[in-house]
Amino acid sequence: MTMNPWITHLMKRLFPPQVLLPDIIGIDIGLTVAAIAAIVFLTKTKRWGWLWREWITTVDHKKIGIMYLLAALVMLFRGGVDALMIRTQLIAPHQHFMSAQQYDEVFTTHGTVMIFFMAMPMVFALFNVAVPLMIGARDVAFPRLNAISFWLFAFGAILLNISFSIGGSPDAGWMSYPPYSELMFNPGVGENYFLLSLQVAGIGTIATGINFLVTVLRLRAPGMTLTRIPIFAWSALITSSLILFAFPPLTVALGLTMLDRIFGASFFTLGHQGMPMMYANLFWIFGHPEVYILIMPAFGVFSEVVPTFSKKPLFGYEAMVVSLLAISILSYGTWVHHFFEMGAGPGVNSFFGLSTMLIAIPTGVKMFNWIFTMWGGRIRVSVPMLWQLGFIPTFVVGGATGVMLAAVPADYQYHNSYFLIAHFHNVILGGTVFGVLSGMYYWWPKMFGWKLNERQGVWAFVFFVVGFWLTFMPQYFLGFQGMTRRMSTYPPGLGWTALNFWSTIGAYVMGVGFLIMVYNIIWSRIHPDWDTTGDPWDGRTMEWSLPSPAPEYNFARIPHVHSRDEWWEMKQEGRTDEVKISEETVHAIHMPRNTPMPVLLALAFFVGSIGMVFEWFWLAILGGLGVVAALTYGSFADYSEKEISRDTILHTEAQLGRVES
Amino acid sequence: MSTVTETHRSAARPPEFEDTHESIRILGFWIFLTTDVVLFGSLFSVYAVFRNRVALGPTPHQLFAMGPVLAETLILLTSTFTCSLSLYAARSDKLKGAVAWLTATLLLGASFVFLEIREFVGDVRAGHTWHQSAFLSGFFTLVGTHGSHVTVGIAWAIMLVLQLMSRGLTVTNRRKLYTFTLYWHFLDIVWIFLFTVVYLLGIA
Amino acid sequence: MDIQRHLPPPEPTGHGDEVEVRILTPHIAQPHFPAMQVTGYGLSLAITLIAFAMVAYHWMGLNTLVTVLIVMAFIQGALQLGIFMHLREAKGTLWHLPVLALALFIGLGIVGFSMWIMLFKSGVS
Amino acid sequence: MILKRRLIQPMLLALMLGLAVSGCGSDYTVFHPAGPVAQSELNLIVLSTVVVGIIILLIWALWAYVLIRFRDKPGNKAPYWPTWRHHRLLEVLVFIFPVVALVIIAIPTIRKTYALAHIPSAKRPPLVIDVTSLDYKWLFEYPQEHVATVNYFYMPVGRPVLFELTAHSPFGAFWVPNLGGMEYTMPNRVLPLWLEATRTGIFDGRNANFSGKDFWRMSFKAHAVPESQFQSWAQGLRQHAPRLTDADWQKLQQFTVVRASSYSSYPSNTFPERPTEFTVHGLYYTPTHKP
Repeated sequence: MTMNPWITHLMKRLFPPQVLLPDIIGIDIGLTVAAIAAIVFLTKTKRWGWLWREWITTVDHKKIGIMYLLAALVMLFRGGVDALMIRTQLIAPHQHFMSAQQYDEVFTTHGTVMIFFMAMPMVFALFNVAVPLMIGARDVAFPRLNAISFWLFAFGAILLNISFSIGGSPDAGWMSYPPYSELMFNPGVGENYFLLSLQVAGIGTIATGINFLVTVLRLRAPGMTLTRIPIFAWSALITSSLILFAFPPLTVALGLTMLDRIFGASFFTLGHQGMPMMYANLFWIFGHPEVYILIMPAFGVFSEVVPTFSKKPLFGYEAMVVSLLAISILSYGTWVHHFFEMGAGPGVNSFFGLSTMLIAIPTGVKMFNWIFTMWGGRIRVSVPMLWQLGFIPTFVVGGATGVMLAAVPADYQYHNSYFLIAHFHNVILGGTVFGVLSGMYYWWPKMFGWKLNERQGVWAFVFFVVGFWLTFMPQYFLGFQGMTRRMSTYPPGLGWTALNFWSTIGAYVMGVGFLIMVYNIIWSRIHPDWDTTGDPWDGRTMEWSLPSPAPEYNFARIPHVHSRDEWWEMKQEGRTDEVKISEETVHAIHMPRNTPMPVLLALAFFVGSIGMVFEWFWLAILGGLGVVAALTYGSFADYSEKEISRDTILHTEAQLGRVES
Repeated sequence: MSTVTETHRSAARPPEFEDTHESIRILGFWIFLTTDVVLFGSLFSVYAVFRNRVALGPTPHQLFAMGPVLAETLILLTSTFTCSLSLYAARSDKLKGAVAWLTATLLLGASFVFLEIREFVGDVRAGHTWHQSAFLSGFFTLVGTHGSHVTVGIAWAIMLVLQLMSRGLTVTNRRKLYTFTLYWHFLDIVWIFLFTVVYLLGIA
Repeated sequence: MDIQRHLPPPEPTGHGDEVEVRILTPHIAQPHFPAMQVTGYGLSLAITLIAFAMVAYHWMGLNTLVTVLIVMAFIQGALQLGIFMHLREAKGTLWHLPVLALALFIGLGIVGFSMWIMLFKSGVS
Repeated sequence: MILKRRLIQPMLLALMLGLAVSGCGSDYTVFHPAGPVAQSELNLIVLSTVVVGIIILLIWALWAYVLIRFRDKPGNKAPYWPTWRHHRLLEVLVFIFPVVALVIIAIPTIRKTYALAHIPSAKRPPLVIDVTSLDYKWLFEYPQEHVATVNYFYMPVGRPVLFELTAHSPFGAFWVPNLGGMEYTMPNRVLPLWLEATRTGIFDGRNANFSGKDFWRMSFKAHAVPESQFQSWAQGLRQHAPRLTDADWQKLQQFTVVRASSYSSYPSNTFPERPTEFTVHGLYYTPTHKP
């Protein structure tokens, strides 16, 4: 009997009214059914061991890349459904498709999921898949750390995503400005979920940054000097360094908010002279480099895709590298443009307005360089190139409106309006998402060994791009009409109705594009178009010299690199046989063993985070002890690596036709 | 084991860098430290901005007692000295010396943490919790983050001592000791700035 | 040996970066007496005590004092980096140097800019 | 060719639709300034739009041209330069081009940023309105006239108004697009913003920063009226409107949406400590706050 009130209390905490809406319960049931089906399937086909050995405990960068990609696609779906719900709500004035509370939750998770759990893993997927292969490495610098990063990301994503059925979603926007995100205005566990999930994923992200920075700096094949690595590897290098210095301020901003909420500190509170604006400051010290963390890899992808499909070397390699470096440095000095309206004064505003505009210069240089790369080439419009061709006209609009936003007094009129919404979707969708999708289609054969169907890919692209323009062009005009972001609905008579209507239609068109893409993937899996050569696009860089998918050890023999587009030069000079091995040249290869430590460590973080979310400190301490235990195990464990013998390598390579006779 | 020692004696390079993979790990650890630089930079910025926001709580002047802080500083400076001697001993292939100096380091670190906790407990007993003002929040968090870093360092040192005693000066253990000294010296640098910016300028 | 060796055999790096970035070549030495360490310890003790004395006995005006103290903190930090942290040791290129420099630049930038922004020099009028 | 049409046509169509369904009617509040601040901001918007528009068109044209000319199709007579990777002059040009465009935008940007931070000295001394954003309502207090209003305010035409903005709630952002751009309202902080109406009218104002579930209803009306009418309005409030008591103030703190209302006086403690230095040329707001 004494247990009863305790259980009631627990149930109330786990299932507050906001998670007991019929649609959420419906989704819960659907997910439960899907999970049971997956478990039954795995048990029936006896694949648990396979799943554990081949995927969950893997430290192979290629497999980790694939897992990142799949997770990112699932999150793209989740964030996309959120977007469609938002647009459905706004299709006409005074709609009550959702309550205001639910709308707040949906736009918050839309932003959070899309930035942190869709775009970031998509980028890491491409890094993992392509970078080691491009620079002639056997793996990343720290394979176990790489697995830790992935699992921290994955559990962070799970943490955020369970919030909508257990405890309640965050509802303070993806920036979560205090004091609205403080306990006084935002009781409940939603904000805790936000803080903890980003914190957990953020640790993994910093680890990834360290990993790829060291990988590109230290694991390049002999002869591959920094002036010879592909631009995508450069973009990985620079993105990593951005991550290193952008994420700690986020860690601090989230951490201090957590101290406020859970441990009663007074950083950003209304009372005790807290200063909420400091959060905005710290958040955007992270937030601005973050958008360049997202866009630089896209620039890198395009710098690979354009030369390949134009049959020409990249125009102005040095300028491309210098502009990447310039963008990365400048991006640390522009964050105030996210709050020109917070009264920092004309001196500060002018400084940051100017620094923001300066970024347009290197970006503009890149745009022209891609066009000049195509100039005098032979452009094949395959799907990866198609995304790039959609990118140029789209991104230039986003970049241009970015310059408009940097004009400080003009920004006083744009800020927080739909003009801003249109702008950043223009750069993030038109830049990052087009970029990573281009990269996905481009490296897909390298990941899986089969190509995605071209025709369906074209259709997916067309729907996506048309939907994109239809969604976001009207939003620029909505901004001029004074419509502000995050309004859960709006009254009629302000002239907003027609534009909102078209915007919603566009969003659905984009949704169709995404469905076609999913269909494309599934159809191509069932009817695989095998890539037997390893070089389906007539590529230029080292990853195309390998079979698709690359064997576990990547390179049977680490190549010696002599020029920038090494594989292309080899093909031109008829030296492609150099990649073949013979009995004399092959050596045994040592590779790290799989280990369950990463997933267990991330699990411990997850358990501890749940404890923090619900303020069950015993559980948080338990999770913390788990983290310590996993780390201790990791420190004392004997990581003797496994050896892949000469015979195995010879056998594998012979099957791929890569042994000299 | 023995081959490593011999190559070390003849080579110009210290043993931590002989092995390619271990040298890569040292680079990775350096990079990790640079992220910590920015982390502490952010916390310092919070403290600097919040310094005058004392609300009804004490000002820095009223809060700080310099005696214990000076003691903490001297202890930490000594500990980084013993820490560097531990690496020196390891490089001279003196396992016992390395372990002894490392133990001294972790004991000094523990006494530092003890003094700091005592200071905090005293403040809280006097009613100056971090709830009281933004300044106190910034102060406790900045100093506390450093303190928790030191605590992690102590746990790490304990494990390192155990590994050194059980496995000796292997290539891996040399690298671990090297990265540990990097970490410890880095914490000392952070403390120097804490001591200056928080305490000295607080009572100046 | 309990370490991984899935990397190419340790031939002298092979990237040619030493040639590219001459300033980032490592320098390594292990003397017979830890003279550097002892000197560093002595110096840091001295600087700390002087700084403390300056505050305790009010040797100068507040503004000068702040500047001097911060300069002294930087000197002491540099001492630690140079003497204890073996800043110029590495294999291949000293890649941690540019990264560290960038981190210091950004860390100081965060402190400086945040203070500037939070001054709220909102002239109106 | 087919592909290109697939790409471009829908894009143009979408653009034209966007323009066609709306036109440039009076709903475009930003395009219909009613005062010098909004006018000056609009001028900058137009200038920057034109400059970046030229760049956009140039890149689109280049892109389309390259795409058509250098397609990999049989019988394409366009030159093929498989090794062309440098052109010094071109690389300098693509660098200089954006620099020039940015200079054109940057110079007026900085001048206006400084100009808008001060009320021009030739103007009459400003009317001061203290604005507090509360949860889902706006409180306007007139320290000179000693009256207060909720969710609407009157301002005289032709006289600058100094809004002193603060919040007793999460961040808000005070925005009247017809009069000029926005400024955040923040707890523990008073921020200044000056606006002026040069024609009479009733303008929509809105909270532009998300602050809770009913934030979308936080709109207010700004009435710009001739000076004489403004004075008589204030006079009328002082004589006929109820007082804003402490109890009323407490009531305003609750999470509610209320209708517009007026008060003949208000308690002295509703607004944070007033900035003390006040000069026409440089009002520097020192951080002020009550513990």
